[in-house]
Amino acid sequence: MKFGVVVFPGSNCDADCFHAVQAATNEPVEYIWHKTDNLEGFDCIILPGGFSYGDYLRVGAIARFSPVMDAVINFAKGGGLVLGICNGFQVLLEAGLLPGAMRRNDNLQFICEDTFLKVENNGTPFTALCQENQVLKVPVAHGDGNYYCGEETLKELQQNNQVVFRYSDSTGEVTPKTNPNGSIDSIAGICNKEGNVLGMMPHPERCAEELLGNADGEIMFKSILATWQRRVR
Amino acid sequence: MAHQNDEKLKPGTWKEMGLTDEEFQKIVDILGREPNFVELGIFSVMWSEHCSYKTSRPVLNLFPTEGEHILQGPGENAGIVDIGDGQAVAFKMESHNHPSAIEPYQGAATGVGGILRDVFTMGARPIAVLNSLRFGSLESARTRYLFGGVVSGISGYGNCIGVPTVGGEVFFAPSYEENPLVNAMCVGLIDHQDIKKGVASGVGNPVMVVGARTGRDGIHGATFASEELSEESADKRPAVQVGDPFMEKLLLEACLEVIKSGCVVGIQDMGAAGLTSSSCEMASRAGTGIEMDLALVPRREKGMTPYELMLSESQERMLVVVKEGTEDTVKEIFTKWDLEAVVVGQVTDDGMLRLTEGEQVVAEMPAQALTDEAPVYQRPYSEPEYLSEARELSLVNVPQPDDNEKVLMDLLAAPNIASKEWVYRQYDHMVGTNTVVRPGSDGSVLRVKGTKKGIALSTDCNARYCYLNPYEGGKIAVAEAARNLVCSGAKPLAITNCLNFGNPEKPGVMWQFRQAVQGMSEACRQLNTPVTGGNVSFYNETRGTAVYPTPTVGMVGLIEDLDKRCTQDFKDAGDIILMVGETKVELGGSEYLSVVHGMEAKGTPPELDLELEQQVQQSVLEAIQKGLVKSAHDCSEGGLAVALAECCISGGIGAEIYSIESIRGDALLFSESQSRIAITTSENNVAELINYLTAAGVPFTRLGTVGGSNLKISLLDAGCATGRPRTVINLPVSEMENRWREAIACLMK
Amino acid sequence: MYQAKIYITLRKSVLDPQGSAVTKSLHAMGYDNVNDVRVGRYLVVDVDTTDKEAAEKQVQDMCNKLLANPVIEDYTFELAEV
Amino acid sequence: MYQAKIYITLRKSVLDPQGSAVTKSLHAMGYDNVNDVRVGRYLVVDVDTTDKEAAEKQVQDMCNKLLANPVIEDYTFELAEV
Ligand SMILES: Nc1ncnc2c1ncn2[C@@H]1O[C@H](COP(=O)(O)OP(=O)(O)O)[C@@H](O)[C@H]1O
Ligand SMILES: [Mg+2]
Repeated sequence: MKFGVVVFPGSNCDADCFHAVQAATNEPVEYIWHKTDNLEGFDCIILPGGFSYGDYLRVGAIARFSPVMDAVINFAKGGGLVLGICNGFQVLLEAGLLPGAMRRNDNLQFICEDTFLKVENNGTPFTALCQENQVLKVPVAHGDGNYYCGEETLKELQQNNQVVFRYSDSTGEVTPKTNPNGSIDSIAGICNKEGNVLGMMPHPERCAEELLGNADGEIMFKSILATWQRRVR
Repeated sequence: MAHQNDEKLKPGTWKEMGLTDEEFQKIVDILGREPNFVELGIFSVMWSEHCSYKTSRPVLNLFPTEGEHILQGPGENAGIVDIGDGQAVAFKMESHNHPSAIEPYQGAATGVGGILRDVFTMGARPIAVLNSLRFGSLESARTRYLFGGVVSGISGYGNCIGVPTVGGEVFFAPSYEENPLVNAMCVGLIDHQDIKKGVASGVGNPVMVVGARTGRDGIHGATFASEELSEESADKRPAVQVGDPFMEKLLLEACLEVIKSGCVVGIQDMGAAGLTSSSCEMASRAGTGIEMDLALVPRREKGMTPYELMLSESQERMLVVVKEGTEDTVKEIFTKWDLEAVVVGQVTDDGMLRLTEGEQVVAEMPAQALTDEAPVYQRPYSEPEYLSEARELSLVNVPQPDDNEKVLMDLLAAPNIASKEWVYRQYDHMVGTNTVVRPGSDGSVLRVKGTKKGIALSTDCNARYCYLNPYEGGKIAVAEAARNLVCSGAKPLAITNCLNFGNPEKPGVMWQFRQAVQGMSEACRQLNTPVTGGNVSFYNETRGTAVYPTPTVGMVGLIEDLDKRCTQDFKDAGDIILMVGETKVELGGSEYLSVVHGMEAKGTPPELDLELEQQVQQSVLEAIQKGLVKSAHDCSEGGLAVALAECCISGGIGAEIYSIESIRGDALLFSESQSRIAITTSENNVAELINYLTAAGVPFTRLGTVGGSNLKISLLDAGCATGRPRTVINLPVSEMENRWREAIACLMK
Repeated sequence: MYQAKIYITLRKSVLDPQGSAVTKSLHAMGYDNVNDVRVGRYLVVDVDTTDKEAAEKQVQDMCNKLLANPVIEDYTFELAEV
Repeated sequence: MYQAKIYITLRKSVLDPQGSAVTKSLHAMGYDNVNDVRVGRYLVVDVDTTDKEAAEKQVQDMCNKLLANPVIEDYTFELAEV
């Protein structure tokens, strides 16, 4: 299986994703320059974290117009696996591949710390190896992770099981106190209806090795590989 | 080429630019004529204290700068130490105090930007940023504004670039009320063969300006009496620069790529005095000259004069000398990153910095004179008057508290001791996925991918001690930084520093400066951690009074095998707690005196016996490497009781401590005696550890056991060790944790 | 040439974290009589054309595509010949 | 009650990284005829008073003290009775 990590000007978790995918799956990974418009040969595209175009104007807004994004949209429409992490999630929202938008964190500060994620849907290609309601410890690092969507969209997300992660405590309980940034319905990650596009604010690539004190994030990359292997077979 | 037909300088112009009559005469002697306005401006910035170190240089010569690991000492944009396997670490610290006092967000942000450039200009990839901050009391709204702004500026810039901010320190004291200190340190990783220097070698090689366009930012001295600078133009010149971290991220990637390409001969960032200092320093280091056509410099605004172009401090720019014929390759790389790279001149053989505007020469002067012939001043110094009174302290008048639990809780909630999570939570301290030990421990540790190695980092300075005794304080700053690294299992390698002082024209300040540097030098010699560079920031004053002398130390250490790293948190119930070192009645300058008795910076600070310090550090490091130590934490502000509480809080477990009351109880608990490290070991290893420490000849005491959910401290009468212990502290760890963790957040609400 | 002044605000129904923070700060400073501060963006864009209608159409386009996010934001703008 | 619309912009010669990024992006999208985009902030504040002069004075105060950063920003505002 071949992974691709998109590099926008200002991406800064590209190398981290590259490293984590390799460490977790041992599969080939390549960087994809934002000016590319051809994604042939890739099986999973990762939009990494960072500050694409400085996140000027609005997070993810300018990156959405990179040449590579048209290709990513086509790739996603064709059923390809797309994972957007942090800034990558923000770009997916701006590109309309996922519904909703991001606001500043409700305390107006950048927040970098460990959070606990309750896996609300282990039926996606990205969470396939997770147990039902499993809790993962995954750090966040963002200033604009306060997810918002209209009431109807929210209802739809809930009904279609598109809420994949919620911020919880270590036992999986979701309360206002466990919500670090004010996100509506404590949403930390969502997928599209088809389930092949996932966006999440927390950083699984930052916790995919024991040396870093936490390998909980590994399971996501392994899930992607397992799903792909099942599909190919 | 025609020389610009310059009008004669108005008398006194040089004074307004900060040059003395003697300095002006020296310039006339060097040139053999009067300088024109542009030349005078260039001399004035290059000969300013900031660029020339004319006051501090003779004192800085005291620092030891050589050692087996040192690949690059002071004099370049950053120092470099060897970490084996052909790899090295480049690092440097710098101040941005005055800009941060005017505009905390942008001041701090551009401080981070500048120090990052110092490191990647050497060819190193930045892997960590640290910061050392000083503010007035958090009770004041102005301090809260400055503190909040500085932290978000550091976070705004560093997070965007994607270099983790992994540690630092924050200290609050009234002395910094109007003059906060913002020191930033950057650490980069580099392979030996990639090291680049700021040299303009190779006559005929093209000189390129890359990165951001030049604007009218930060050109100092708004009141020049000249035709070229009317009031109107002063209005156009903002005093504060705005940072563009996105531009810097592109510049970082492009510069590293262009250095790898082999096209680069020399490269230097444009920091203070922008194009001026970068060009003449590069020429001077190489013994060459540089000729630039200023008309070619890309600019943000129309109508900029040569003077403005040369003195602008616009951020995110670099000067690069490339091999002749590689210009197009270089341009291609910068274009790939959406950046401009423009050839503006070339290296010459005549040693002159020659500036033209088209065909017209607008300035011409020997490059070496600008950098090396700056005047040097031996300023008078004498012990300041405040000292004798400040040092006066009779402990008889310091009543021992009845309620030690309350004292401990108050200390844990004191901003100088309380958790700094409110700060580092705003910093992305994990990006790069190398942060093995995050902020919150003694030293931060980064792994070196592809090896077993780790790099440990710490910044330290207790300025209260320096105020009361700058010599001891200087020693302690170095020793504490090293101790912090040792606690994480690292061997200290070298330091950088940032020397923040008041007005050096005052003999008292000059005395503090000399004493502190002497103390630091001695500690560096003893601990074998040479100085690889640093920065001096004078004129830090609040209402005419100097801030506490604050010689901040930034230290780098190496862990050969990350499996043998160590952290401060207590690990398992039943582990035995020992303290290496000795506690003495040393309450002078302590946090305890300040918080509990309202005596801010009174008495004599703790003394540091450098030989004992080295012994303690060496034995603890060896014990860690032998696998005999499960946790290690140095005792600093707040003394033993606070250190133990911190070990409990970070481990989420309690401890039971017995200690013989050989000295007064409050000193036992809160004295800040140096050279002490609290360590734990498993029951199984305790005998071996004790044997080892005994053989090493270091003083130590067995304190107690890890376990339970409370920190319980009991004292035994010195006379009859068999008597009944008196429990003076018995506090739930969770309660201590809440106070400690929430204190700063509460004050900032 | 036309200059467009563009005002972008969060929709009324969307909670505005910045606005709430500013309101709180103003209250803390003693300005009790202010309420419901909304914080938005203000852009000034020069459009090089002599045709006002074309300018209008273009600004609208740029807002819809890039400058504003229709999911949470509203915009208005003014055009003036310069 | 008065409503103040406050426009805060970076001073003319202060670097505007956001503006440059937006300009570049608009160019990349084919809007070649736009230039020099400046990005500022736009605040809407309701001030509960019936006295226009008092409202004016208060908004000015609030801008100087909190809403604008006088070191690098300029502001203007409009007041309307609502
Ligand atoms: N300004 C800061 N930025 C980042 N981390 C900080 C800052 N201030 C303190 N810290 C972190 O908080 C922890 C405690 O700091 P400090 O009390 O100064 O430790 P020590 O006394 O061991 O030197 C350290 O890990 C330090 O890196
Ligand atoms: Mg300390």
